[in-house]
Amino acid sequence: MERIQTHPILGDSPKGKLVSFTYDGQVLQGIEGEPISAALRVAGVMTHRYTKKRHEPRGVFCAIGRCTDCVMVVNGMPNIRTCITPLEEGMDVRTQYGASDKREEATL
Amino acid sequence: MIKRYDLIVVGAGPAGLSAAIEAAKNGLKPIVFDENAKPGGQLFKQIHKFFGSKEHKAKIRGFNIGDELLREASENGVEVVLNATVIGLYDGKEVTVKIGEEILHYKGDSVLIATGASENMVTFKGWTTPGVIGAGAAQTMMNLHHIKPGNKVLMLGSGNVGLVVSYQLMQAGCEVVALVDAAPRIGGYGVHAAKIARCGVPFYLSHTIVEVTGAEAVNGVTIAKLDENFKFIEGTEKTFEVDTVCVAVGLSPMSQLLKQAGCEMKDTPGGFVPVCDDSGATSIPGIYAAGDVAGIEEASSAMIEGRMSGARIANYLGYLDEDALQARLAELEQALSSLRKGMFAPENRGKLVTKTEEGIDTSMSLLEKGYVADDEIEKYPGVTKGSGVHPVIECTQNIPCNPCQDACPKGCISIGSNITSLPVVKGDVACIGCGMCVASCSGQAIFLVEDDIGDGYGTVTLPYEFLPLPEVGQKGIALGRDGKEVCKAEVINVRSSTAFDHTHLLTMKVSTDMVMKARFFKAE
Amino acid sequence: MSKMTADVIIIGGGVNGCATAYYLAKQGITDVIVLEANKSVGHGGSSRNGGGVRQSGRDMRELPYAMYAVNNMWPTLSEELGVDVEYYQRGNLRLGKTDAHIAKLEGMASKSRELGLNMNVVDAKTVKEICPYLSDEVIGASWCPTDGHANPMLTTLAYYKRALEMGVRFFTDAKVKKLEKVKGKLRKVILESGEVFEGETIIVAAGYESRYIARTVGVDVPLFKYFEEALVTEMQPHMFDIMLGTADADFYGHQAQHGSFVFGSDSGLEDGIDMDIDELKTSSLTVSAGCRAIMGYIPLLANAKIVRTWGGWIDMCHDGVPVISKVDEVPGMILACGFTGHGFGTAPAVGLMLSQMVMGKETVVDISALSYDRFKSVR
Amino acid sequence: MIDIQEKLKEIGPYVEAADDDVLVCRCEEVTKGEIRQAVHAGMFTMEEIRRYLRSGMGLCQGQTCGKLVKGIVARELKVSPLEIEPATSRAPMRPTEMRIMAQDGGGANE
Repeated sequence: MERIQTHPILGDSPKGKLVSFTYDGQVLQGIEGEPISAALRVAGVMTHRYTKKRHEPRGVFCAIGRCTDCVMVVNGMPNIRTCITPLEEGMDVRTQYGASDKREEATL
Repeated sequence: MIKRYDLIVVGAGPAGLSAAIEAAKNGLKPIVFDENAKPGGQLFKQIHKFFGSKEHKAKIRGFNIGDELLREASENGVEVVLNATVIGLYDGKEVTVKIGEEILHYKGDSVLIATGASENMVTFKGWTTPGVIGAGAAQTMMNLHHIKPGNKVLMLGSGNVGLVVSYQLMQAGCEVVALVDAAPRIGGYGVHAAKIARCGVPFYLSHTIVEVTGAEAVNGVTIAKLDENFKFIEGTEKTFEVDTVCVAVGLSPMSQLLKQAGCEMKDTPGGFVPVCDDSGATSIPGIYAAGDVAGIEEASSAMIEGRMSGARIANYLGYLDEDALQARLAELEQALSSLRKGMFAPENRGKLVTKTEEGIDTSMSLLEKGYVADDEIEKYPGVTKGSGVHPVIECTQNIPCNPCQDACPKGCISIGSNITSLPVVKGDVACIGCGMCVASCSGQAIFLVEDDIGDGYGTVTLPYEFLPLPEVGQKGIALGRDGKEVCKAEVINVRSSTAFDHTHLLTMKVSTDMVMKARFFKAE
Repeated sequence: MSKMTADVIIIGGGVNGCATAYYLAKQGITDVIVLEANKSVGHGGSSRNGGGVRQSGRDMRELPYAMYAVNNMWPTLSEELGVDVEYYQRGNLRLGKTDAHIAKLEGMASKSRELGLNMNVVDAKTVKEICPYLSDEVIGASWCPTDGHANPMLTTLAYYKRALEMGVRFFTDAKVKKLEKVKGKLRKVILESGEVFEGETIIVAAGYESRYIARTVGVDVPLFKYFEEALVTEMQPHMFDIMLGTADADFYGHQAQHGSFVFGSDSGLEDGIDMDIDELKTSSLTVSAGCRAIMGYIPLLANAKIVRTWGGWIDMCHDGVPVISKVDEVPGMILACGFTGHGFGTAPAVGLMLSQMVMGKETVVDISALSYDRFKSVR
Repeated sequence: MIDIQEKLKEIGPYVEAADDDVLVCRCEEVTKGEIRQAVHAGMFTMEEIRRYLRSGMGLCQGQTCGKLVKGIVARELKVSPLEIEPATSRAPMRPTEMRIMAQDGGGANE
């Protein structure tokens, strides 16, 4: 999905500082301080994790930190709610499988 | 030492901030905690103009009301702590708050819970697929984080949230392919529905989602019609190619803290709420609740409820005497009760109101399709004919709102003392075509019409809040209330003004016989 | 409504009550009624404990039946009940950080060994081999390889479900007000709501509230109530299956099959709690104290997030072991209470033995030391 | 007082439904069918359902599914959802890291 450059009511979207981060090892860019999930959506990433039991994909659902469906492994820590965690330069963001970034975890 | 305050407010939304302001004005020292990085609660996602009257901040956009509240809070010395998550409410009115990397303990002589609401959900096949989101999520993405939630969206839910967010999605540049609701009638304000319908969004009432498809992300959605028992009728399936499905099926109070604290609770059709009096006092002395957490309503009501709780708390702690409290409560009560009047009053929830207060039949087309039919519109007192330019007010439901009556410098428009009355256009006063009424209408239901400008043409001036803004001379198609093509149209004037607050007045030239049908402009 | 008389009435739908009902039914006695005061079965300690299935550290009066349960019942329980009760028999480490801790653990281990339990004190290196995730500050631990843990909520509900299927009648929201004798024999159970149940044998297995109930027929058990709290983390990658405790008793717990960690802990201020038995409010201090204790032994859990905390009342018995006994002067009455916070792991054995007592059979293990009349003045 | 056996008879046996496979609790991946079957196994309260199936016990603590589960249980028991008591609310209201939870100064701020 794309960023809204100019909005009829809100005007020009604020220009933030671009930072780089990795998503499953791939270098992406986002705006510093925006939720990790926003940067991912702009990059077209919809699936944040695969569930433990049914191995189904999940992504952003509530976008306000309530439903916890958008959790990923961030800087090595699992279960990070990407919709409310601000993006920082150099962040290591990984798809979560079950409770870890190891694909096997979701198939145990 | 545990930090102690006169008043601890949990939630810096409209209710919490209003309560803290009212308390601070009476001399209390309140502290407000909010888990978000920005205060204002949902106000900052609400980019539409509010309904009500001046005292309810009508015709001001939600986020601007939020800014006003923040200013007022800071002027009155309210301490607002952000990124501060209250994780527990314990005996002795103690809260534990996660701030940064630690947990702090605070005690309040009073505690006000104003944590708002969370979205309800419905299940359907595929509802966990990435791309199915809450309407609140869509609002958060587009209005706070400035990203499009999706390109093609189907909205489930025709309450005010579903309607308002659908419109916002279009403002953000997304295509809304359909608005679907299992109920047989639209739940939200007719004016909200009408402004989507005239853009061409189809409404599917008595329909719901059968299935969302897509292995890794949404790629389609199938809906079907429901019978009286809410079972799918075979053969009525319709499939849409979408990348996003947005769910707006109501809100539930986030009352967990009150429950944890042991406040007496009651389960209601509107959610699990604390048992409390009119000013939000719960069963535990010193613990109060205001806003959506005490029962779902609009932000305008939440602000008044917050003020009432703030005054009540000031009295509880001896800052405000009983007489002064009663006087203040009476004043606020009046403001609140006017918001709870009309067709959407709490007692009318779920009911079909068949006639307006004026005795005019309710438009079933509006309730079932999202627009008033062409042959119904002239029944309403705001829809008049006249020579020369004149307002046509397509306001057909009794809702608490009256900015239009103050907007007209000539006094053309009258609502009277009953805030829910339908606006009446006075025939004997000359309209100067200034358009203030058009921009003032939160429901975007006012148009300026001039039947005859010569050569068989007339003009229609309509409120326009999309980008790109059409230019003078641009040719296109006029759409009717139902969003279908009516005739050719040409933009002959575009007016923008600070006073209009981002609502542009677009005047299009259409053939005279279409001036009462053409209600939207679509560029070619 | 079904009839309100039964061969056996069990007061208390906790794990012991449900297990007793199940074992009675299994032996053919299905005319059984279970009365649960709360709307939910297992509302009390049965669903609030840390899930330990432990023999180590037990009093010699209860160790034999704790071992009986571990040797003969727990390993096949899931299969028997048709519900996975998540039983893991991977051992229990009780951790020590000081010489005094180790001395305490030595004492416990040697006593247990005398009764035939395999329990030893192991050094830091062995501890690390058993569980590599522990802090370097741990200098040793007691190790009982046959201990384990199970899911207390599932175990309780599994007994309930099976007993229901076998015809046992359960009444919830059925709070007992008093008992009444008829012609010298215990017969009636009268609810707060006024309903009257009648039974040949009446088992009181109602946690601390057993005391209030037994008193109505002149029997008093020296119990006191003690509030303890527990916490659970979000799902974590799998780390270990053992049960953990400490010599200092500052926390205990395990990683559940689900991946979450369940720990019990305290703030040290529990003795001062002034709260009604019907209330289950946690303190604002305990969870933080618990986290400090846990991280002191398992530093790797620092980033694990707590999702929920809860508390429950423990029916502490004056001498630390339960009362499981018939009451001579009130014929027809059996008491099963005062489990002192460690009744979950023994519930299968206790349920079985209570069923045997009802049927007039000899219990699988001699429990005469747990008689209700053992309390004597000491001066 | 609730007579569980009587109530089980009243509600009749569990009958499979077409949408039994739909997830209700997103966090713990509990389906509608599992919830319906649990009711017929005697789990009548939100507390029992939670403990038996883990619905509402995951990361979000039932914030998304609480009302949905209540509705399913009520329908199965043939009562109004208002008669089903919601599950308990417990601190912390948001998942909180142990290392942060540990930093409370023992309750003595400053």
